[in-house]
Amino acid sequence: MQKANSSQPFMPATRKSGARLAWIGRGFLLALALLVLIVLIRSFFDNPQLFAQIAISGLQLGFVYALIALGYTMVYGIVKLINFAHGDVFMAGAFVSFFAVSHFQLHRWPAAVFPGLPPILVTIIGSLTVILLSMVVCALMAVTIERVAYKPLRNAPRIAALITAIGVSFFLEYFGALNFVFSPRFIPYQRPFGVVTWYIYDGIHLVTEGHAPPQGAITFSNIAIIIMVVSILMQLSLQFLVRRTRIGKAMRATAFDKQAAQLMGINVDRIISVTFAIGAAFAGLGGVLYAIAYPSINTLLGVLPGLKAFVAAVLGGIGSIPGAFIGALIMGQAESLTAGYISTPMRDAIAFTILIIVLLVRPTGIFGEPEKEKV
Amino acid sequence: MLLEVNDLNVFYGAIHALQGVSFSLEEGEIVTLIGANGAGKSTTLRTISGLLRSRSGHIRFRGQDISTVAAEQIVRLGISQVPEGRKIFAPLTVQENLEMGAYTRRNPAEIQASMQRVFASFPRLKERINQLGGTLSGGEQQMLAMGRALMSRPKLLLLDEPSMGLSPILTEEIFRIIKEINSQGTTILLVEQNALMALSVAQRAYVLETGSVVLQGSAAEVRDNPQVRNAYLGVG
Amino acid sequence: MRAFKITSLFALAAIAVSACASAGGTGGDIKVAILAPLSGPVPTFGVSTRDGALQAIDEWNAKGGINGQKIVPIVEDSQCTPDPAVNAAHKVIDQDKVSFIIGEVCSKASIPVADYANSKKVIMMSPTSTATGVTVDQNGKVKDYIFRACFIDPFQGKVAAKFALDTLKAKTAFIMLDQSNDYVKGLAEAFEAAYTAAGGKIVGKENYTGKDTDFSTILAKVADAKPALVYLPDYYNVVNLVTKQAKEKGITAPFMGGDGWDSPDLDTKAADGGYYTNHYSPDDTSPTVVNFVKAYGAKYKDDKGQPKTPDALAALAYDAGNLLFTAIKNAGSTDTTKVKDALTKINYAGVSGKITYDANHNPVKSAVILHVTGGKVVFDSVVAP
Amino acid sequence: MELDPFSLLISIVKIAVVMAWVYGLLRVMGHASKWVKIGGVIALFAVVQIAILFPLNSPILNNFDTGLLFQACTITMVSLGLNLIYGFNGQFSLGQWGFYGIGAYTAADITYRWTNGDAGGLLVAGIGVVLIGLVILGLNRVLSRFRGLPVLSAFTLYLIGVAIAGAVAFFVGASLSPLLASLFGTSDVPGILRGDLAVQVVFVLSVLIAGAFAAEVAFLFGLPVLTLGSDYFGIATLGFTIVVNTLMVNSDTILPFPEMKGGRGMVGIPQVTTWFYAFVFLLGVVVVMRNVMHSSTGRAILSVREDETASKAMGINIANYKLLAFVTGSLFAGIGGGVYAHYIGFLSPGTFDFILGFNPLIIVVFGGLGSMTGTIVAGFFWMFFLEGMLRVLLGQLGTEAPTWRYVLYPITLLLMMLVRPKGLLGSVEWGFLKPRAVPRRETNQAANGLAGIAPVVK
Amino acid sequence: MTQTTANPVTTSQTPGAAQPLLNVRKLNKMFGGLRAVNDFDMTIYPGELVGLIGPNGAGKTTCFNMISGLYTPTSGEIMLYGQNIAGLDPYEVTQMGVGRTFQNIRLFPNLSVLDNVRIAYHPHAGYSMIDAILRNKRYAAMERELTEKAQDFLAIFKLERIQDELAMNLPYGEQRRVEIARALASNPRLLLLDEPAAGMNPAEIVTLMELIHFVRDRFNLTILLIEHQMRFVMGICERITVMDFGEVIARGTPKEIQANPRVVEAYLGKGATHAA
Repeated sequence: MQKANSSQPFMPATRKSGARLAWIGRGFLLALALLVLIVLIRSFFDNPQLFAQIAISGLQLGFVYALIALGYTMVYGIVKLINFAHGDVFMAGAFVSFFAVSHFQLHRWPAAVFPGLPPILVTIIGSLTVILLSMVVCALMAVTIERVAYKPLRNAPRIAALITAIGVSFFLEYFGALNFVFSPRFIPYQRPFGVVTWYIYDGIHLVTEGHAPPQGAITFSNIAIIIMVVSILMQLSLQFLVRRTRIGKAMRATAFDKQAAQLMGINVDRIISVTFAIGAAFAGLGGVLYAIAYPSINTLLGVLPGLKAFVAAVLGGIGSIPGAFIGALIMGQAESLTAGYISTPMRDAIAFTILIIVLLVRPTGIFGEPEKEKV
Repeated sequence: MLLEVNDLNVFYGAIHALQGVSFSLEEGEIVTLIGANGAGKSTTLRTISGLLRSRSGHIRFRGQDISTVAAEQIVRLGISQVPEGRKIFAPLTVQENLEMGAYTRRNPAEIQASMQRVFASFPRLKERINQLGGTLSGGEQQMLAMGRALMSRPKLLLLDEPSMGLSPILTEEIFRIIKEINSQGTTILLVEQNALMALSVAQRAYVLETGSVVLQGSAAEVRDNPQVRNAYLGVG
Repeated sequence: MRAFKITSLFALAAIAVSACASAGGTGGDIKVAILAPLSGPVPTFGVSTRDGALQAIDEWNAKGGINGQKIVPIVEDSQCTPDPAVNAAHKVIDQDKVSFIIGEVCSKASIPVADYANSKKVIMMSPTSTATGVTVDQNGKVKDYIFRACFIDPFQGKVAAKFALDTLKAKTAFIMLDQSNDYVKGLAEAFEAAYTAAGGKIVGKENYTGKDTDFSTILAKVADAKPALVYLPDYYNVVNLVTKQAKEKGITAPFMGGDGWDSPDLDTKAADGGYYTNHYSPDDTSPTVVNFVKAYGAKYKDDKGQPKTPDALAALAYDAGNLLFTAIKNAGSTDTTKVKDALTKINYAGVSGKITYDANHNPVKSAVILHVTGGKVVFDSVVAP
Repeated sequence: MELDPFSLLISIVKIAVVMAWVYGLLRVMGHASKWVKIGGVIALFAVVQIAILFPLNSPILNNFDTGLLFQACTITMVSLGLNLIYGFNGQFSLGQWGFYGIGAYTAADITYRWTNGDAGGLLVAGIGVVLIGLVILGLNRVLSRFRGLPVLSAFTLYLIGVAIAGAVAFFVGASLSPLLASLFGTSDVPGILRGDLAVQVVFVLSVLIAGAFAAEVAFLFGLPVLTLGSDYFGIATLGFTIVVNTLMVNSDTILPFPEMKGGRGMVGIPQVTTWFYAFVFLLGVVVVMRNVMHSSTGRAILSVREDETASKAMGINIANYKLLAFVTGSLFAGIGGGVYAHYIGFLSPGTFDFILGFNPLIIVVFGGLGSMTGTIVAGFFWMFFLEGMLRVLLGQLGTEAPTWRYVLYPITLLLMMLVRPKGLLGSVEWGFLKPRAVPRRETNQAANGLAGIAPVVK
Repeated sequence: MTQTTANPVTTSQTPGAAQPLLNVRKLNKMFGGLRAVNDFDMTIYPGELVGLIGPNGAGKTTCFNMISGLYTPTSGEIMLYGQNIAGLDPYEVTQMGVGRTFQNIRLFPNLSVLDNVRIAYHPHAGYSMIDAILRNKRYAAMERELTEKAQDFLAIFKLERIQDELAMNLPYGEQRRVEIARALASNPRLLLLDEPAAGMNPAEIVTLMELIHFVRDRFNLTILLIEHQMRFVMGICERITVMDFGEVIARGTPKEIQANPRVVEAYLGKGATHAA
């Protein structure tokens, strides 16, 4: 047998240490960050009122993304699946509330049942009913999707479930667009409650139609406040659920190690279904609020917010609930500020560039656990 | 007969991992399975606890065939497994880990009582009750894994390599606790690399080799078998 | 496994049959393809276009067809995207051997389809593709077999600018545009040119993309610039969102747009006070329009079972069909060279006005200005070319 | 209207014939004799060509079918590239569509300018691609002298180098191009450079340049991003596709390419591709990919997918091989894009939307990860099923039916994945693509000498 | 770009002289706050067969990972032929002549046995990707040579009959042998074997011992191995280092180690003393 051992081994001694050159990369990133900072500071001093206005709209967008991102991050945390159909569940939430409001007047039911009820209570109870209905329908839908399209593939390669997720997404979009389902139209959305806007200028005043707020006023609306409050509440209650309740702990246990969870007597399938249901309920809630804020709906409505929310979840560190939340707020601001100071058509590009740069600095997102290599 | 395994055949894809394994446990016993890596010891435990499905053969637990019962149901029937590598839920605290062990039980007062019993056996766990499972040392993790398994009040405890990665002193400690648990009425099926240690606590032993039982007998008989001494007790 | 696969294929076909089978006669003589974006980003345009064209076909067939020949429609999904649209064109031209196409709707899909149809001497009548490049190639040469039923962007933009300055007396305007959309960009450019030439001042211009839903940033800038008029020549879905958000922000300047506003789904409350230029008004009392609106409503119902009001897309598709069929009738033949000559000489009174063709195969016809007020769209005035 | 059973049959037969043709192609290419190989390929090509040019009023293969063949060839090229990246090297990429778009726009711009009498596009792009390539190779040599160089620093240095090379190329190309102007003639009196042959040559060059350019972009992008873990890499590459798409939409405003007309779409690209070119380029891609995969380099690429740690321990620089697979896969995508751009003479950013970018992924998974045959078969099947069969059949079912196309398509996808989660062909290869079997050595020693196991105790 | 060219740099050292082949000095590794390896020292001379033993979690595999470049040491030096290889990339370490196997077998599961071994030859393949694309003479010749070499190794390990099987379909013992064959094919001077006898029965272990002796002599190898099977370690190793809790607690010949009370207590256990 011929022997190759005679050849001299490769000697890397001539190679210098490249660690000293780390400043080049860091400097590059720093320069980028500085540039962004300068632009932002300049814009702020240029017109602080406009800056605040833009930041508020970014906040509103960010909180909607947060609601969707929570579902993405939960599902990913537990089954490691990028659930591309999540955005379409979000769309379904908007449509369910649309039908409830426009066709069945569900938001008016307290007035019909209890005629004496004060209008404000009617609105609150009615709207809550609509929202709850959307959440329940979305949850059921997500559980069905999970059973039909994902569960049979749990032991198959991960990519198979990803492809079915894409399939489910297409199906929901185009099945929904059939004439006897939702129809392909852009449908003006009838809100269960009216939107009221205020402006801040020497105190807080109501905006009345036909009267422009004075120059330099900052406007905000009740829907923005509702979105922010609901989003924070949901985030907190999810934290409570996951941290404190039996099922939440079981979810964390299942996410960490399915087999060990089974050994504890945890029905992993049920936990996964519950996770899908909760995530979808949040998406449904997000869908209703989104439709109220941006009241024109069609069956492709979920594609972009779904994608952005997913990016937000990745940015924050997928699998992490606070991460999804923070990531969503960053995405909202990035989009809004790009639209305000660079160019609206570039906002997707900027949002994704930010994502890529963040990932290069923190490869598993802001709150992500570093990946461990087992040898 | 608490557990009866009869002609068990298990496959990993094309690999015939268990080739007609049969053995049994009486109530109150400690029985050990010994054998080399890949002989099928862990596979046997995983099949009993329902993580793997057998292609043929029976597993009877208190007379009931459990070979097709789902893993989470088997826990409810009274079989609890301490998996190889401990499989602690790293992001959960010690207390939460123990609560997960009692997932099949509903009564908070009883769970609390069980937890106190576990703390009595493993005082170290009580000290670290709010620490994350992943931050415990190897020995503490093993204790947590055992405590967690006990939280479901099992009739039968399956222990997979409890001494793995532990110092001799800790190993001795763990084995002392194994005996103690057993003396409180829990039957134990022990898989252990440290054959000497295992044979010192067990009443009976089975030797597995490439997926089949090649020797069985009382612990003393097995320990004195020259071939076993040669192969597994190393120093001989 | 293999058997299962084949079975499932057949099962799919069976689903398709049971779900979609609709009665209808075969064996007609003139095949006409309708290329419409039934899926993709703007499926609603596809549906309106298809329905409008089918309406025309049904009416002709009810009258006994053209010169005794029945018209058989072949509907294809073009997805408002070039490749599928070209695939659809290949299919109808080469497989189904049609000589006449009604469609495509989106300019970016119409341009490559037009190139192909022209090379095959197939007459293509686009109802709503407003980009100049549809009927004229990039060297300025007219594509002989390509026609359209709508007026083109420069005309509409001019009309809007004139109306804004002369009637509304709005001296400052803010333009919002989807710069990825040929139609919107074309209108905005035409408006800007005519408006500044006539002495108006553009105080701001902001881009967005058709996928956007959140316009608050741009509207913040609008509020900051305080224009007398906001020109928003986009489709109704965007208009709904923008005007609603603008109202909520207390923006008082009226919005103005183009025929894209025209839709039963336009949120008249949000767009209240706005104006738009259009091809026709369903409120028009001329018998052609009344008959069309009535017949269309009888045939198509919305999701509440109410008669649908045809939007401009449906009206133009209807006109496109009628233009084509009249030309075939005038030519007395389905030979496309004869039909194309007949089309250039046509003088047809359609729902969207009297139509004749100029040298570039663009219709010469009047525009209407509609006013959104009190929850209704009201006919304001007609602007002749 | 009702479904015509005859045309259902025709559609199925058509798919079957195409599949058989692909199978035959791979078989003859795999034949041992060189003459059978070349003759067979030419014969199979000729069969199609005759069917297209059949001297009857209605050819067997009409433009609709050849269009499908063409698109099947281009999508297969792109998918093969993705299979190299994902199926063979294990890097889950959604960026393939972006490179496809880069290739398409690059090639289109070159030929567009050329046919409009401007050689600048070809010169700048050509010189640029070569210079950037040289800079990358040169810097690679220099930087490999440093060990443990942080990837971001390397990236920054490459970026600077590439920017300089690009600027030089622009300067040189733009100043050389007027020299050729007289050879173009005017649009009325075309000179020799406007001749058909010249345009064909420029087209082929433009496709190669487009591929190389896509590969160079892939190098720059992949260098830092390939260090990310699997799903994070997937998302970053999805981001790449979206950034590229956004740039296309803004090509006339933010980028200085008014002729691309942003979101409105680029018109007037010379329509010089026929299915012949698509077929030839596909053959080239298949041959190159097969030759790479059946070599030591290919095995190194595979080992990265199988087990990165073990691969490192076998002396394989896995960062390099990830980059190699990514760059090569993107090269294929760029070539596919370049060919595609000259088909309908029109490019629009809508074609390169990220949603459509799932198509190659679907094809690759559908065919079977790590199977070149699977990708080719799935690519042709996908095109002839979705754009061919479904379109034809639904078209017959009435005016409402075409809306069902995108409802039936995902259902098919779902069923297929549920039935065959590992794809149509798993990792099976046919004919030409099958690795040549290594003759087994027979020894006269007792088989499994080491494994002669006697149980310890009985 | 494709691969770092394996420039053979001539060195003045001649293996076999008093110069140690591997000299590890004050090697430390921290994981988070945990000290996995503490001031590990070891010297191996060319041609030696050295064992590294200790309880699970003692830090043996961590040392292997540092020597083979998979982990970067927190501090310390790993001198191979007088060159510090600490912190080099694993592929460079391998190309310098350190081959290894893994505790929990890491074959390339979906590839054939032959391909598993051929991959190890990749750094010495002798042809480039361009040659492969062009399918030129160089490719043909080198590929044939490489395949033959791989088959030679398979023959040594009696694996030639299963060269076309996928690695994942092999039984445990064969997987072990393929892994060793693959490590040898990477052309090492120093071979690191991480529990090579794990999962083998006594009869197989005897054969393995013979085989390891054989390959050491045949290929002029120096071998460092981790093993739990005492019979194996004691029977084959010339010197043994014992680790516990990240530290070296004993060194010496097998006899010395067996007699060392600290080793017996820490590793073999009290059970061992009264059993033996």
